[in-house]
Amino acid sequence: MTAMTPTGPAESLHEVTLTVNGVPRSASVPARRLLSDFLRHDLGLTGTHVGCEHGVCGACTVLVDGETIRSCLQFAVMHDGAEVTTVEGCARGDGELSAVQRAFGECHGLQCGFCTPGFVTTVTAYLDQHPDPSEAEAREAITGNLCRCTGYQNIVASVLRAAQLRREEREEAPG
Amino acid sequence: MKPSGFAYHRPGTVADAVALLGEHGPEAKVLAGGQSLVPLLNMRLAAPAHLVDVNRIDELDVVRVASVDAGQVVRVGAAARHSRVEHDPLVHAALPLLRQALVLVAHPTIRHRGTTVGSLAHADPAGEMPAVLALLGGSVTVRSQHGQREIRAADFVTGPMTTSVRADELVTEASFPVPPGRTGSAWVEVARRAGDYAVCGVGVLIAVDDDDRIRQARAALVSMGPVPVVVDLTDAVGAAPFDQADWAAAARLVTARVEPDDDIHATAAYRRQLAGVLTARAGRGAVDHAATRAEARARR
Amino acid sequence: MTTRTVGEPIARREDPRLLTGQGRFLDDIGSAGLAAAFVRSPHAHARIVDIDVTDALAVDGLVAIYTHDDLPGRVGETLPVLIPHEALTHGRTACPLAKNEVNHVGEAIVMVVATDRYLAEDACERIRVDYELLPPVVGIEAARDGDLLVHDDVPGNVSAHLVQETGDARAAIDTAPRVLDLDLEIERSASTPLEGRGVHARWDGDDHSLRVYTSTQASTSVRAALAAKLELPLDRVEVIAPDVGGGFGVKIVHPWPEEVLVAWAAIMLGQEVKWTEDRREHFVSAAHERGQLQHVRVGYDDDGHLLGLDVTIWHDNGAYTPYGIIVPIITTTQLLGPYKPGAYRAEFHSLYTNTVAVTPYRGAGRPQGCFAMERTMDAIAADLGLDRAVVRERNFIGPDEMPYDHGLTFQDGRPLIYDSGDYPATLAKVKKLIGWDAFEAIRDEARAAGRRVGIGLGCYVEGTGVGPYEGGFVKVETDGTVVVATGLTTQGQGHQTVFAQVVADELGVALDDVVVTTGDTRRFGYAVGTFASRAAVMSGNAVALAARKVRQKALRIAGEALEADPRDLEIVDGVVQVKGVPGATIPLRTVAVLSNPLRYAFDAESQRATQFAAPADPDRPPVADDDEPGLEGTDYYSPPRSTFANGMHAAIVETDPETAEISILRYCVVHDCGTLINPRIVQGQIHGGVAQGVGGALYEKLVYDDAGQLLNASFMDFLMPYASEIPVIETDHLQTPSPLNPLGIKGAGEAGVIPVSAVLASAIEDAESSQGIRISRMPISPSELYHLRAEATNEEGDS
Amino acid sequence: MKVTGSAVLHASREQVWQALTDPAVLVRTIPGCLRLEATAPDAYAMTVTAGVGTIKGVYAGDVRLHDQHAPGSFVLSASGAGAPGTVSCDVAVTLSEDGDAATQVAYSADAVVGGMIGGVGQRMLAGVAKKTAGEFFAAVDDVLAGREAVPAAASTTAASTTGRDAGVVYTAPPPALPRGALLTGEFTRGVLVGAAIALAGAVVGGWAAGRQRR
Repeated sequence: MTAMTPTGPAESLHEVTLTVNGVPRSASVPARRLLSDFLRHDLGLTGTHVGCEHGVCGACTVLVDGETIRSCLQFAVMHDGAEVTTVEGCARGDGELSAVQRAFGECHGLQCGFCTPGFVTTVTAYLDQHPDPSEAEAREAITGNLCRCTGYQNIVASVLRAAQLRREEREEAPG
Repeated sequence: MKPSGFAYHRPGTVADAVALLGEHGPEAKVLAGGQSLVPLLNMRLAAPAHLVDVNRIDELDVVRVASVDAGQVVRVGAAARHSRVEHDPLVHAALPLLRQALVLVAHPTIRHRGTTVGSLAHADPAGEMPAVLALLGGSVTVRSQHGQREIRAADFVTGPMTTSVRADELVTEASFPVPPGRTGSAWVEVARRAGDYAVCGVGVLIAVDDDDRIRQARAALVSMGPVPVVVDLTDAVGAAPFDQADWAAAARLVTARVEPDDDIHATAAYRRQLAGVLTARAGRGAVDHAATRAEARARR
Repeated sequence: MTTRTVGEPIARREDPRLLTGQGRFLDDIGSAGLAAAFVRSPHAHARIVDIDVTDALAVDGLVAIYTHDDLPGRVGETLPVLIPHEALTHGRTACPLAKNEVNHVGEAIVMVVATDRYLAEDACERIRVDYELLPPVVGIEAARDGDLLVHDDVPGNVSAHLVQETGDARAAIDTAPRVLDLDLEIERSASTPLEGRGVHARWDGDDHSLRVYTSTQASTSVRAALAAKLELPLDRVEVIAPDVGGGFGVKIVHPWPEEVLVAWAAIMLGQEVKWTEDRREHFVSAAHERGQLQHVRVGYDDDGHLLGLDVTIWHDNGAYTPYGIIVPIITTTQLLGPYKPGAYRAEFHSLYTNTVAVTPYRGAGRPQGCFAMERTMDAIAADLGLDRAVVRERNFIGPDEMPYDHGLTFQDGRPLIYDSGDYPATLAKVKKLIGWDAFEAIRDEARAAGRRVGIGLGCYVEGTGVGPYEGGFVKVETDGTVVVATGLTTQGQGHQTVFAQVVADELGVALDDVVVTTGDTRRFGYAVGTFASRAAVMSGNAVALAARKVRQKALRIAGEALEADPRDLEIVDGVVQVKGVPGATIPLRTVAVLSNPLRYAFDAESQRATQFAAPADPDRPPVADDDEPGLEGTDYYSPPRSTFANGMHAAIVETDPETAEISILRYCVVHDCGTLINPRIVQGQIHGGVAQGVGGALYEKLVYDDAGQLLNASFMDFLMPYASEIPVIETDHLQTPSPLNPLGIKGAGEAGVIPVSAVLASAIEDAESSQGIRISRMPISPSELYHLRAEATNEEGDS
Repeated sequence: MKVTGSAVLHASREQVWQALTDPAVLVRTIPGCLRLEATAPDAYAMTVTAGVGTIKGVYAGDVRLHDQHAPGSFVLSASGAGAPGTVSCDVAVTLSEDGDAATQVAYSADAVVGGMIGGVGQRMLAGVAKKTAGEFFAAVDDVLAGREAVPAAASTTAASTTGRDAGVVYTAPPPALPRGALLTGEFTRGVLVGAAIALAGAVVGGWAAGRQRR
């Protein structure tokens, strides 16, 4: 068969507005648009990756109202009005890499970089709650995200290093 | 792997939600955390014409310890996340079994979004929550346009991923009764990877007399068949002082009782072995738990 | 002298981009384009009776539906057998869209193009395919029986049969004082990178050129394959590997059906078309590896010296052989590891089954071979009551015997000659690292406490840096930037860092001035690909040679400008200077300007290069006959044969007497891959390899039922380890430089994965020694260990 | 996937045979069965709404009976396809006297579940298939025991007289609201199974319906 003209009924659209990394962003999408696809394809924030679309790999992890969720297991329309933080929003306000991002670089906590955004968001949220994890706790914190490249050892090291960098930042912070 | 289209509804009240379910019946599915439903939708194993999103029904977003004639009960609304139940200090003080089981439910990121009532209603044979409800003899409250009813745990899960909730009904709340008196509990599992559904999971709850004798002991098992298996261990462990309870006998009883299936991860024979081993381990864990709770009470 | 960076644990230069979500992976590209999805066979073996697309036509946003009958000329024809071999007498490949018959679950039958992926899948769901079911051939035994055939014209389901022999192994075994027979099995697994496959194609109708982005390990060859399939001139086709989210072998196969179809559809439709593989598609339509049955017959003396080794392999190559028989060839040659086998005979049968095609996955047949050899060493040690390390050491090739010729032919068609290595030193290091000699006491102590702990050891030699060649291009821009390009691709190995290190050192410039491009046919057209632990060896040396060319030219031009003998010049931090003469300097960027005589000046620097600016010999042409403009150079590295890295792993495990759960208490690796360019990156490669090895030993297998249905086609049931399943990995290195290449490098990419199943099988057996179990199949699960114990107990009862 | 099981029906072997061979009974007793159509002697097209919990799908199935050794045993081949996946199976069924007022029905099914559901449903398929078979026999037993009447709907009236001809269609009354579950909760692995239900249903139903055709 060769190309043919589209027919059939179009889906009804929903206007969805999210505050993504501090910036209000809107798009009209069908109800079935996954949050992961909404961020990547409708808002052009391709830092959030999709590795399995059944909630096991964690590559699509983003923060909604401060808590980690699997964006491939949510519909964008469910979160209309929510505050979303993606890996693009994990860098510091001044555009510098965050402590977590710097730690992954220092410790070689990434190789191909595909699962990395999910780890960065997960570890960022974890350290907000647990600023001083033990090595065992650091390992537990990243269990739930799959990485095929690193064997996790350097990611565990990155979590510990990030916690240290954050402590240093707090000490340096004025007042 | 993208879901089929559906009509999306976001009611603000339970009344509106059950009206929608009444209108669309089996064509509608309730969407709460989505941690089980959305994978099925993405794989197109389910394609409901309507999704009723209950996440913004405030009256369902409740977790509380309530006093009733029989004593205390932990009530969890249909919009309450696992992580909220897991971390609620009052719930943990009243019913530690909930946290003991919840920490074994997948990973924290899943628990941030997944709901306790949702995993009850999903009725996965490996799900911890239906087994916890069964172990405690709890119940769920369901509402439809025609009114409200209670479903006892024993009548709730009728098969793998199947419950006695009708398509026009919404499970609004689960009630986990707090066992009276001195109790101890433990939940142990063997899973292939941390956070995976258990190859075998066992929860044990014991009630202890003031003279440190086990008054009652019950076990609940997951992945041991299509529905949660509850076994009364009281006679098997004997009315001995709780630190001398015969958990080997309890293990033998459970091993004889369960009828697990093979799957690609484990044979039925291996599962049966685990059922016994983990029952004994959970039993001893429950005893330790009862002891530590007693000490804690003594210190206060 | 500029501070050397080679050998330093330099932080990766690609990381800031990847850490801030600025990477560009395949699905990040061209989201404005059309989306493709596929109807794939739900049956393992069936004839296609009818395809009814009527219901799909009503789908909103549908653009096109294509079946095999719609594909013209070469587009619809069978895909190439990439690596022909005389032993591959019955190579078979699929058509991009199934013609009359499907041979595995997941084979593509219909391509749908729509305005987005959701709608494309809507249309796929509405397409009805009627099948006439054919009996499936699943599992090596079924294929070996040959009663049922996968391909009617392939008798016995045998795609290839090959025997290699040195000496008369069978005679040597028959006359040996002691003989053992082992039947072994390794189950199926797969690369499963976190990013699946994907391809995006854009046709420029004005320029009549095609640009294809694809998540591949071999962009130059994809380019050639697409030009051939689409009957386009090669120079009208560009192929670019963007950031690639892991490969591990599966992405070396090409052209995939989807690569051909998406590119063709983009031309047909005159619009951008993209296909992004989803996770289920990856499990059922990409490629798998590992599955083998093995029979080992070994003859040895009372001291454990090998006298003869006779190995027969039955290799499951799945439904098709697009990548030839590389995997079983590697298994039967690399099996020998660091040992002298005495007389050696290796025979393999590569067999078709109605399952996903089998192509290399990290290790590429080596883990299976290592498993066979190391299980054999353990069996000999057990038979003789000798220490497992002692038996191995007695059979090592000595450092004084290097280079060592096995008298076999390796996967590159070259003789299997080990170039260097000090195996006794590696063994001594790993024994020390794990505390081998002190372990017996630990085991007994644990046993007294009711615990079961055991120790295991595994050795391997890995042929790396396989040819034929790679090339490098180095150019100094007039702003001082050093542009480097090589054709092979990158899937996380840090090439933008390590190749920059090599060039910075060779040229004498700062690392930050060097920019590396890989896998882009617009930048470098001649390449092979990234696989077989070859990138650092091949392209590392190629860019080094190219940089040396550029350095020579820079010194010559600078010598003229400084009126100095080039031999008296050095380059430090991007500045050419006369040794010991302060002030007599010229920056490389200026040398770059001078290297390109200009007629027109467009900035201050370029004025210095115009014909009237520079004092020039009027009798000489501005560009000499033997010269060319620009400060750049291209060179190639082509080795005579592979260079052989080696390593040894040791592990301590504990098994639960009741639940049979297996936990790794310690895991130690000693590895020798010659000169290290970047120790941090090499260590990362080892960690990742070991993790995949642990997955393959304890968690990951692909389970087919008798009907050819893959029962665990998801991350729910294909148990890729989380951090919770991977132990801390303790590493140490030797550096025995390769004599075969200028930098002395050996490959490191696959090392970590190779011996893990052998090591853990050995350790679990040791922990269970009181039970007397024998492990002959990996991976092993707690359930399987439980049943091994039961069988051992029963046998005891019987005897 | 192998599924074996048995059920005791409270009627004589002849009565059981008769009940199991009445399409009007089957269309009501096969879980989720919407429609049975005779396509040839011993062959039926069947439509079932099958699934558990969330996983509901409509499956179109074909059923064929062979190797009959009346009144004791037969083999049946069935296949079905729906959005979640495909099912095909061979089932050996034997009827044996179990006292004078009861009949033991033993079945042994070898099923292939394909498509998406085959790749992710393995954890629960066997359990669901057994459950469904059990529901079917319980429903048949209810009919035999007169606990459930079989009303003569228009289409089935025709069937009862001309049921031996191909092309006759048997339809089920509008089903009561199927058991739905509130669908949420954690998801780490495993799910699914509708296809297996279609299987168990298609299986026995097809067999008995086939018997009528002679």
